[in-house]
Amino acid sequence: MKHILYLLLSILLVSCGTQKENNGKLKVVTTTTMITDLVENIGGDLIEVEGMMGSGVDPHLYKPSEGDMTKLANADIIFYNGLHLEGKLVDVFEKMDERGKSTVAISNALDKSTLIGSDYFASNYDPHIWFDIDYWTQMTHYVTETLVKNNPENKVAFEKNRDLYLEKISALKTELSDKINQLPQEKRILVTAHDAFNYYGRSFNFEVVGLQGLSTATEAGVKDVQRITQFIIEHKIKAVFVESSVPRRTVEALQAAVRAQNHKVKIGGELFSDALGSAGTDEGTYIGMYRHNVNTIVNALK
Amino acid sequence: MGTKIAVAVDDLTVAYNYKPVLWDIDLSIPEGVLMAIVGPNGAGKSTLIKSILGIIDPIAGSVAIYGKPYTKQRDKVAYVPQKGSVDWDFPTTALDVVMMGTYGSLGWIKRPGAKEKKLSLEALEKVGMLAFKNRQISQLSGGQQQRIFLARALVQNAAIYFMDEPFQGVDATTEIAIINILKELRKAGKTVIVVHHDLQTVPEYFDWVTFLNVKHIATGPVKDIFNDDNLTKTYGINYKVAVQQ
Amino acid sequence: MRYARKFAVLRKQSLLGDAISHAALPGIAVAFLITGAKDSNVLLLGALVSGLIGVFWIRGITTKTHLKTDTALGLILSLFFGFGMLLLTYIQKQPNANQAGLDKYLFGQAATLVESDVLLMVIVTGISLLVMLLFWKEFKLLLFDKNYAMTLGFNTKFIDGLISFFIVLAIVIGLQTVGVVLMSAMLLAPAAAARQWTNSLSTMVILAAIFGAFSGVFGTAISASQNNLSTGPVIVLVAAIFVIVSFLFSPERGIIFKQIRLIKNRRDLQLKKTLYFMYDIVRDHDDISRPHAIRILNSFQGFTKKTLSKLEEKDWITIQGQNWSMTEDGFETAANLYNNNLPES
Amino acid sequence: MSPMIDIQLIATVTAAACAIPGVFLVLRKMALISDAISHSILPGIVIGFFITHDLASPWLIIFAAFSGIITVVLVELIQKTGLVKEDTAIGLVFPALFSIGVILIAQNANDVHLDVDAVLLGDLVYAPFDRLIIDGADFGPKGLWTISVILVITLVLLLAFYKELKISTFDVGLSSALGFSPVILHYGLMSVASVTTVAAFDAVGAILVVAMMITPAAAAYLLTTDLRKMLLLSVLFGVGSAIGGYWFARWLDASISGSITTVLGLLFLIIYLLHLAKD
Repeated sequence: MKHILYLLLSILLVSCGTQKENNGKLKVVTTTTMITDLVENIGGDLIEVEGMMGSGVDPHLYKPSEGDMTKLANADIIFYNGLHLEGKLVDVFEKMDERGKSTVAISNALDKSTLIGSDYFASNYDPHIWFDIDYWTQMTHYVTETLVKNNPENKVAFEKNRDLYLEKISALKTELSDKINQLPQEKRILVTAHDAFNYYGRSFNFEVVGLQGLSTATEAGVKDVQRITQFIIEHKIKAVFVESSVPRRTVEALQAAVRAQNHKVKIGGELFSDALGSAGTDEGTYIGMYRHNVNTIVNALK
Repeated sequence: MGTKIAVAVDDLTVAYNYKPVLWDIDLSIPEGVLMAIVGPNGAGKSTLIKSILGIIDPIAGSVAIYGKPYTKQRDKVAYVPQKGSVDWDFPTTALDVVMMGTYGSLGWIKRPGAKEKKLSLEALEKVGMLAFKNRQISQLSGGQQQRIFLARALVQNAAIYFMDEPFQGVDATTEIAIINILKELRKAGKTVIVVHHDLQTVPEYFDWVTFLNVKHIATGPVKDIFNDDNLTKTYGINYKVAVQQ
Repeated sequence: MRYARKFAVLRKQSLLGDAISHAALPGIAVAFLITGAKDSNVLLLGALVSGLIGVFWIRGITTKTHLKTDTALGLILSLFFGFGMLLLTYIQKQPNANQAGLDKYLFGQAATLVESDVLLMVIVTGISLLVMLLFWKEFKLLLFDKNYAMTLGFNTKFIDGLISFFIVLAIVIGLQTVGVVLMSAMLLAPAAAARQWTNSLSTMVILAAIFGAFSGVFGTAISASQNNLSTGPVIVLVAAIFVIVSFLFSPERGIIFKQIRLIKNRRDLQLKKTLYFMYDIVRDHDDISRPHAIRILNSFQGFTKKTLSKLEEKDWITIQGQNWSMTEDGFETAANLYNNNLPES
Repeated sequence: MSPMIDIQLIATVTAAACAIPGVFLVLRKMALISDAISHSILPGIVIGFFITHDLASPWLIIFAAFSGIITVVLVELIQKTGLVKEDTAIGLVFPALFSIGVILIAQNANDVHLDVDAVLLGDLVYAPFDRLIIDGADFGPKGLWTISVILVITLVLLLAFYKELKISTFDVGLSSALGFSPVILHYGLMSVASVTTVAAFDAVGAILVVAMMITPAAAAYLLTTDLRKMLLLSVLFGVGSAIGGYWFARWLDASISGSITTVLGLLFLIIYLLHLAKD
């Protein structure tokens, strides 16, 4: 019986060798929607970009599908966020890199000492780096350099795309700064469900308060709810925000607690934290997503 | 009847939860008897056997099998547990269960071979179950299951057999078959100790009896001690009801 | 709702909560696939339906095959969840940003309970309490002896289905309000603790409800005392302490009292051994209070001066110089020493 | 070797390594222990992280395995008191351990992405990319090696102690009367099961491990009345579903773990319905 099994196995396993199609274009695989957007902007039609995660996917809890294996195996370059954003995948990429496969953590572009680190565990950083537009600029440069290194014949085109994109980004920054400047300093308080907006807060002088920690395993405590409720009342905060990837009820509970003390706070809208909006919409791009977040925040807190 | 003492129980005391189940039992069983242990429900009959076999730890006292502790004499002892103590849905056949009786003499790691299989088949034949050797054990009737257990004990080829209510839930044919085998065992010089419920059949089946009700009441030849006095001491004044049951 | 949960424990399906929390996933996924929106009521309905399918399949496996309950629970738990995961990877590929957090969406946290949750819980508790009171006798019978219930002409399928429905409803609402882990723990721990203190079903249900409520109150209070103390897990740990305390200190079944009783029994045994020995001597005489010399006891193992004075303390014997004599009380006790199991066991 | 073959090999070997202890877990009414372990490893991981400060450290997995064994020991201790039933003991232990883990994170590491998913739960898709490199030479996926070593150990133990495992599972009383300590065998089996569980979590993820332990054994249990055949059949079912599930996933472009589990589920459903029809 065992022999038949082996025979069957070997037939099954080998009969379908991978066929690698090659049209000469550089194959790039990206993890999160933000990175996909960035790489597509720079690479344009010159490279083939495949994003692993779709819109609305929490990179931390991503469940890969069979096709991802082929994507990873056939990729020439893999761009990922790093800083443990993609959970276990980050380990995999680091090991692939040791073996000479070109995997690039875009967070490597940044000076680690400027990152927001953990209070207790110094070598662990907040991975939501895309909310800092200056970081995004640095990472744009880094991605371009990497692409150029791997595909020097398209150097000129890549750099042209980069310059175009950087222009858009700096325009975005100016636009958003203007928008945010409508908010007086004392109103710049962002209350959300989990700690994803620290870089955003640092960039635009917001105080950021999250009900829950970074880990998806933790839960809030009663004291945390009370503390933040008190905080909202004291600072007369007008609105709190829901995140697309965190259950709405967490924030609704906060709202109810405030209401119980005869104060009012509204839910200011839904922010995109770990992923962009639906593909094809404005919010499906980094720029659109950022604009949406800022507009939502400013309009609600004004 | 031999003069040697097969099982000696000294000052044995066992407590489940908070209630003592056996109190201060002193008991010697001579070699070569076919003995019933009788007593009311909760008298500690099964517990006595289990603590002799080291399945239950006593809080005081000691047990000797032919003068040595049980752990040194495992090969001299066979045990037939109560039918309900195992899961009969277990995926195994009658023959396989009987073969388990040979495991003790094999020790760790060694697997049963042709010799063990032959012994087991013989035992199955003796209990009249050879035709069922490849039957899954859940497909056997209660009586047949009990015979399988008996065959398993026979395979152990021990000097002393302990049986926990072998007649419980079996049909009349099986009961007679079992008691005939037990009588054969006694003829062969083995000691057979049976937890027994049915007082009426004691004089017919057994030649030796132990009365037990938490405390040891009496042990001796059935013809000498199976009398109203001991029955009253064991079962209380209503023992006649117990006899008629 | 807590009442409904207690039945889960009695039916040897104490891990049903965990199983249902996993089995709900495909229902949530399908509900999302159909509506394309994260409306919690629709998702709840999906969870309820797939939870019910899971429970009925568990019931089918345990009654119609020889597989045991734990196997059935494990099967449903892993197979349903795995299928749910398959659906999730399918959803992941859809360009719909709404899907974010779908697999966690239904799972609440104890700290974020809101009024409407409490209201929902009260309503469901009220209904299940009402149903339980109506069918109390049937429930009890069914739990104790299903076949007997059938012979009495009760529609066991209906009662069974009713219990299952309320268990699933309670679990799904529990999931939505307090989360998986607290749910699993609260299904079990209070009942396991209550079981140690009583043998009666109704007392146990009431006691379990009290333990559950206390765990909730204490847990919330502790969690409110300090930052970053997750409410749900704290409640779980408080309930765990209830269990540990019950295991250790319950007077009937508790481990410590069992040990104490064991030691006491051992001591008692020595004492009673001596008493019984005396009784044997005294029995042959007409006058039980006739004095005997202490020295005749010396050959007896376990006899000490201390046991003698203990016996005197209990008024079982009196000592005069080098003699002892048995009292009426002592005689009585000795005579009944070994019959005491009859009425109790 | 292509990643496709790697994945199928890992899935196959894991299926076999899980099916063997799974058979005994099902027979001993301890089927839920693997699910309990999937929750109760959290405090182990958290403490491992507090010591190493590194989310990728292999120590986290070792601590996880350790808390798996603690789970088993605690469950056994509670069962031994005789105060509650087997599965209740499991249900009391894992929420408590998990809660300790959650509170530890909330108290000390709220600003770190620390959870079971990120640290321990692998996925078959990733498995071929984590390779064993010695002196620059590629010896294939690391997960394949780990789980193969476990499979070999399991097989050796099974062959050596088959009769002891059988007797102590079937008849505890006789087993101890014959001198085969049921306690030693129980802890031996449970240790193998929990180490296999944790190692397999790393390679293929939690839910697939639970499914691979229980489903093949349960399906085989409905078909055969012979322990040896039950072991063989469940290995066969596990391996078959692993390969079938892979191709199903390829066809759907879906989660491999999810689709192997689904194939296992369909297999069980068919056998269950056949069983019902037979009666």
